[in-house]
Amino acid sequence: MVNPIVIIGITLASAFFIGILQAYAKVWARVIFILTLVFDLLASGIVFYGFLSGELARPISVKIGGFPPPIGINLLVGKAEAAMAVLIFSVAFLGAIHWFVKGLPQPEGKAMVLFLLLSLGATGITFTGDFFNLFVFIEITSIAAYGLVASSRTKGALEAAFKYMVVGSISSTFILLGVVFLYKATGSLNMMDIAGKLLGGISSAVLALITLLILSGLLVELEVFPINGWALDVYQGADPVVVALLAGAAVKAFYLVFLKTAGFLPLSSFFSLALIFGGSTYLAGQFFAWRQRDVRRLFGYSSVAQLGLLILAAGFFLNSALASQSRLMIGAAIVLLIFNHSFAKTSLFLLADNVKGSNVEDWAGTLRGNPLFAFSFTSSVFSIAGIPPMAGFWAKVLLIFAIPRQYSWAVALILIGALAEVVYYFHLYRVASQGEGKEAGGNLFSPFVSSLLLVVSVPMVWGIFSRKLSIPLNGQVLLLLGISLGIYLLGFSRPLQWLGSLATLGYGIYVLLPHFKPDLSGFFLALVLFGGGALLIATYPGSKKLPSTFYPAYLVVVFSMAGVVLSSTWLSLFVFWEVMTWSSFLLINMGEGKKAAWLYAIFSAAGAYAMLGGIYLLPSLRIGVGKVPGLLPAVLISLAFLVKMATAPLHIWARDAYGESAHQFTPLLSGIMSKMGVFGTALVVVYILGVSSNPVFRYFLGWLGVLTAFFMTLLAVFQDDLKKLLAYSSVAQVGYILLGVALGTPLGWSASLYHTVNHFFFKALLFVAAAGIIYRVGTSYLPQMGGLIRRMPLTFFATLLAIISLAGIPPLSGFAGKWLLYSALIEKGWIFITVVAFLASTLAFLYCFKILHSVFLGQLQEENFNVKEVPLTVALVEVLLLLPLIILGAFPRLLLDPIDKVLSSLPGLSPAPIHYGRVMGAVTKLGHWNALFLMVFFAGSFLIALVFFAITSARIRKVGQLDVGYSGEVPRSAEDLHFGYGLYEHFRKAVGWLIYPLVTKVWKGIYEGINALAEMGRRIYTGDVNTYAAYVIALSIIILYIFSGVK
Amino acid sequence: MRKWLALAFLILLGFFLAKITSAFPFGVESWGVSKHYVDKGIEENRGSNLVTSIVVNYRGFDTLGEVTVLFLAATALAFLLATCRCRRRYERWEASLIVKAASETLYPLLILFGAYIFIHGHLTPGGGFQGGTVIASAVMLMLLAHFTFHPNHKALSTLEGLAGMSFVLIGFAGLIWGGSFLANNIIPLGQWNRLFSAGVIPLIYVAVGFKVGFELSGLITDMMKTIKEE
Amino acid sequence: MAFFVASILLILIGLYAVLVKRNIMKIVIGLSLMDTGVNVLIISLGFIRGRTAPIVNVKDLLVNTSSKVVDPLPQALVLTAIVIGVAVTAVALSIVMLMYSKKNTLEIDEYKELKW
Amino acid sequence: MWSKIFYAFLTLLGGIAYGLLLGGISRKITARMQNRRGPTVWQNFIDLWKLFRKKTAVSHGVMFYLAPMFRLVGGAGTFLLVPIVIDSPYLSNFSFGGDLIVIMYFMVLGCLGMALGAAESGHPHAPIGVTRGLSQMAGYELPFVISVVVLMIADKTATVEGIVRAQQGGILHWHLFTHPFAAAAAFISLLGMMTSYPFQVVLAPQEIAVGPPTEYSSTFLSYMFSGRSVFAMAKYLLFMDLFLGGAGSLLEAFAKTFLVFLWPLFITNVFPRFRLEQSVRFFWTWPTFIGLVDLLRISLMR
Repeated sequence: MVNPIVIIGITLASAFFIGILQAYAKVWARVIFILTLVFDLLASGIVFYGFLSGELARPISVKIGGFPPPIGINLLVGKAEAAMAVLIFSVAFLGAIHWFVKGLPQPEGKAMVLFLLLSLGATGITFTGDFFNLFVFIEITSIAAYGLVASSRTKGALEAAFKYMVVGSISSTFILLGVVFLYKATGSLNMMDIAGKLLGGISSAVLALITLLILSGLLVELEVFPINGWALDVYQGADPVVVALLAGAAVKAFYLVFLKTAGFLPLSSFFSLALIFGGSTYLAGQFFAWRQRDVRRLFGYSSVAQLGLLILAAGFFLNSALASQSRLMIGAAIVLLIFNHSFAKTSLFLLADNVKGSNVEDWAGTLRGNPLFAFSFTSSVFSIAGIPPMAGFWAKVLLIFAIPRQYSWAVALILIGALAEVVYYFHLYRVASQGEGKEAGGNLFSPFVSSLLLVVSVPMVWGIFSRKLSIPLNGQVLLLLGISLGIYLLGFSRPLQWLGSLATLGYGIYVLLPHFKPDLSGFFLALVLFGGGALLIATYPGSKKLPSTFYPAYLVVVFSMAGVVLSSTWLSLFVFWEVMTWSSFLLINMGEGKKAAWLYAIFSAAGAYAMLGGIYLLPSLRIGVGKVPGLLPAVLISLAFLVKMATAPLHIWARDAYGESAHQFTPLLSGIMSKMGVFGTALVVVYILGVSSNPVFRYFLGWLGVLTAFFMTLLAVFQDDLKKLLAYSSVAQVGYILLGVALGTPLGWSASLYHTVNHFFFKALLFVAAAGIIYRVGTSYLPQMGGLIRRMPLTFFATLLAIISLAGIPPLSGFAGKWLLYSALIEKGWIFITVVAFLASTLAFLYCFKILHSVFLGQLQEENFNVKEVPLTVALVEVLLLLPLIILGAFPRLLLDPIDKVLSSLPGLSPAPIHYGRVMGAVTKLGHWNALFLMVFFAGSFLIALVFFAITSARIRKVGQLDVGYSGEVPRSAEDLHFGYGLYEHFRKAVGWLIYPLVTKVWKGIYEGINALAEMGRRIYTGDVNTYAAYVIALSIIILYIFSGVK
Repeated sequence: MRKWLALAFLILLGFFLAKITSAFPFGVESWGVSKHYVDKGIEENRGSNLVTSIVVNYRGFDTLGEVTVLFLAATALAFLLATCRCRRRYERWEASLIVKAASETLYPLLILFGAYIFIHGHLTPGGGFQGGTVIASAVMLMLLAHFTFHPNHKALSTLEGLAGMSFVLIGFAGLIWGGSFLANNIIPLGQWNRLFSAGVIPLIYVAVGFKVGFELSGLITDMMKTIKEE
Repeated sequence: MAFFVASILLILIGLYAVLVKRNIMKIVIGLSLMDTGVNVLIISLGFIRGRTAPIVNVKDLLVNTSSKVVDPLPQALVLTAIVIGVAVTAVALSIVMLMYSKKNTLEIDEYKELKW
Repeated sequence: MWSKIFYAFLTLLGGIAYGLLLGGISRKITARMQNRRGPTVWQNFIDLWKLFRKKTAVSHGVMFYLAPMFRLVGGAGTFLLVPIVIDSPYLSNFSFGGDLIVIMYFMVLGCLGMALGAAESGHPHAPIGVTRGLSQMAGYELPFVISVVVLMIADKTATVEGIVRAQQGGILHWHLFTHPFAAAAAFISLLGMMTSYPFQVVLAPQEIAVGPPTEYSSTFLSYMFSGRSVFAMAKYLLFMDLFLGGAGSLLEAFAKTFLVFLWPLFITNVFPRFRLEQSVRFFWTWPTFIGLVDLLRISLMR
């Protein structure tokens, strides 16, 4: 067991010793410096371990000078303090290593002393049990920080240091005054002693004022809005190593003191103070960062925001009116937040040190070809943004679910801020991952280690909290996710990765076999696993260009979808949902359109956080348990699913995300991932809304679905990029599915579930074919193709059948969905929706023809003369997906019968009211349809006609492609003859006003509006030290005035 | 405008400060924890100067921090100014003969006086900080008077570091033999009102005195010497 | 009472300089003044009318000391506070020196590059 | 069953013949209105035979080859799915194969085949014509769908037989009179469907021979023609069933389809040609509004 005083004593002694040594033996000074940090780290680790192992049950009080407190000063070290010391010294150690590699500022001996004393000061702040001693340590920390901030001696650094010094001095003056007054008022300086005297709460106005004086001093150090201008300047101007130490360690120590002070001086208005200042700081930080072009200042805003969140949490943590269970949860959240933010920010700031230039644009391409950099950056950003599986996710969840219902506005605030955070962090991510690969500095040890800590902590954190919050995560799925990540190790060879992935997927199917039951989960699970497997086969071509992270991410998407459908609670669904979202984000980001991935990130995050808010409002976390009051939870939860389905007006991410994601991934995105939205909406309709209640909302959903179908179809008609066209088409089709789900009748659901599967078949087929075509032709721009039927007959045939199915023309499989849907609509009597649905499906013919014509028909362009048929794996998958289109066309019951079983397993639903006869085929109350007959009739008469034709026809003379009767002229080139550009220009003249990009403009307007507000808001940071000081004074006056009212 | 706004802020702040202080009537007895120091101070520490007892023993940890702060300031200053290309705004005039001669005379006396102050810190007003300051003022006097006066910087910082370390070591000695860090029971406390009394208090104060003296001297030297002549 | 008023006034005057003065040196002086004000306030808080300094160098003081001396604790605290004030001022001055060496001016308007 | 197929085949031949005849009649009438003599009403038969007997046929590829079969089978399928005489064991043909929804979608198959073949020919006019046709279809589909939905909702059935049965019991029970607005909308959209004036820009017969499939000739074109005429018949039959009360006998069917056939013919010869965007706009405004009247009525009455 180590006495905590030893940590302080040894550090001090070696600081003095380094002061001597630097003049004689520089190397030894360095050795002592590192050894001291190592010793401190170990010692504090031992103390912390003592608490963890239960050897130390209660906080230890170390008396100094031989007198018990309150006569002498004591150290008060509990679990939190020990952990904080570990944190401080680990960050210090990492920073020191980074410093050594990078080169210490000169004279280095003194720099090391300052560095050591800064970490010592922070530790002292944490450990001390005496208010005046606290002040002394605050000053040690501050003075060391002033010196270190100025250490790079640039203009910015000096300016920042000066501002820091002025504001810091005012703050410490407040603290000193408060401490002295406190002594006068209570006759003691010892924290525990005073706390004992104030046990019943602060009752006198004077004591309240004194407490507020101390608190407002601490709030300055905690970088509260609007008195945090100095902090931002420091983050921007100072040496990143110093900033890492300040943001990662010192400020956290101040936070701990803030907590302790507020705990020992129990002020009744503290709760509202923390909520107001925490909340405003959090929001201001997150939104002002939007306009920030300097990366370090951006990180600064983010740090400020995180501190705001911590202060907010402190309010709840210290509110004794809350249940102790929730307070414990919030405590855990605070610990996680601190841990998470400290290491992530350390990593980020040290990474920033490796990038030349300070602007966001200077980061362009830094992630490319720098795997260590990319790993550190990605894991840090994911941590801060609170994306599972990182620890930051748990912090957010614990915090939110511990907040009682009457403060749900605080939950909303937290979620909105989290969304704003995604916006600017992923903007940076987008910039960093695009463009030409760029050399970044190689000083990556420390950022790598600190982000590695974040990653390594994941299993532990999950182990602790998923049980505590009773989030049962499917163990098999977790295992599969783990194996998927392991595929990365095969990164040296793409074929091996491909094979490994196939094997993993096969194993996954084997493992999850018991879950293939005739219920909703089993239905979607089959779609996910078999569909994902089939599409995986086609990823093989072009794999040279794929990054080695492709296959792991692909598998993670597939298995997290399995996790989503197998979830039994909303929260575990949310977890897998997030994993799916963000791994797919990585995949979309691998394509060409980085802005697409950014938009996807924003909309997905908005949906996900809305869903989290909705889950928060639910009475029970288990799916299908408890009566849900009101419509709000349902609306919020379904937002996430609507985003994934890209339902208008949440669709604007979809075009580019589908169009510009990695070609090998798009089939999965469209064919299966968008169906997760269907799954989710289905859950909402069945378990939250109820299939027969809330008709108005479901009618609204129906309109959303049909309008999506209509407008996306219209947009597809005018789209000239193959993948983007398919993207719009995909979104439109999912709109139909949503419509069916919204109907809430067995027939409607039958239509939706049928179309879900069938849409997978034909749309995946189309996207796979598109991938093959683009791979061969080298472009996805439709007017540059044409005539490819001569080179890719198989792909043409496959595409033709897929298109017939897509258009819903009998006798192929697509018609069943249409027939069921219209039957359901007419049965339900949603007349106007029916009309629009019909019209939309007519419009679909326009783009269907466009695809076929522009790619395969017309004139083969000269540059495509040497194009070959798509690669073998793609062709194989095409055939695989083609067969069900034909088989289901003849025997739709192969799919409809399982769907009936699924429907009978759902509350409120029953098998679709379809009677099957031998002659009439499928018969409903409304109409009938004999699929097999149509197929046989069509195929039979087609064959007869063909044979008859072959016998009777004239001698066939095959002619070259240019040989057409073109007004008597001899056409010169295929390009002249091909009608490729502006295929529906005349139609655009008629209906162009319908596709005015209103939604895009509205979203853009919202974005610009927030930006303008943020710009206005951040102007308060004038950079003028007088102004900053005035803010401090003004704010302290306000605090003293408002919160001193003692009840 | 700015001025009036500032005044308004300050008046409000002053109002709150006044409101707090008005709760503590001026010059009226109100003992807190320091009643123990006053009543038991002599018995426990044998130091006549109760303030010193508090500073060095009861709240010795504060003083260690204080020494650290000073050390920190000196280090930070030396660190920052080491690479400063600071220039003087005005030409510097050499001091007159009288000043030179007088300062040379006062220099040893001042150092002696400083030493006296910190050696008697536990008996009389004053102590390590005060004595150290007096010593530093002697150095400053010489620096001002003589262009050619160069204190040995290396020696200064070495001694200063040693003094600081000895403070910490005394603290550790207390921890090892006396049961707690900076405990004042490792050497006999001695008689009241004697030079050799009060246990480790004079030892610490001597260390502090040296430290502060060397520290401030170094600090002043750094500030003056980094300014380059034109 | 006058001590209280004077010390608070000192604090406010120092703060006024920090809030209003556009010269860096004046701001540093303001901070110093503020420190002094706080120190005076601390000392005067420990004062008890009619008592002597807490130095027990005569026999008479040995008994019933607490009724004869002023509160020594504020004095001890102020000692620390003074030293800290000095340290802050020293660092502040060195920063100011560096700033001046960079830009050859002490006007605060020249030091507003970091903002927003 | 085999007899059913046999009768269906006979009906099909009859349908083709009647369709060709109607085409001839329309050419004759048009010519007379333009003070021309015009071809004989049998001209279409002659053309067909001539094409069928040609010695060589030019082919541009597989899809080009298959398209006429598509066209013929699509047209024939649609024709056979619409019951000619209700409750007749043979003349209701294959109407058991599907209801109105099935028919509406099956109709597209033939057009799709034709479009693909035409497009593969590599002639730029082909895709121009096809895209025009599709756009126009998007235009007229709206009023047509409105009226179809009105009927389906009103009769609570989606089968053609059901709709026909709902109109039995006198001329005033015809949907033409019970739902005049829906019927009006549908009949206006029929003009578009038949690509007759003023909606003829799709075929552009003055500029291009035979419209989009302009590259087709000889046997190929004969199949196309047969497909086209039987397809036209299918539409006439459908309109008869939907609005004119269906047919109780073959004769009634002849008469009523002839009535339906006359309607576009009258319009054709008095109007100039719309540009494409004009026709789409037209369909999405006037007939749509007219149809909406009945749609609103239905939705309020429900």
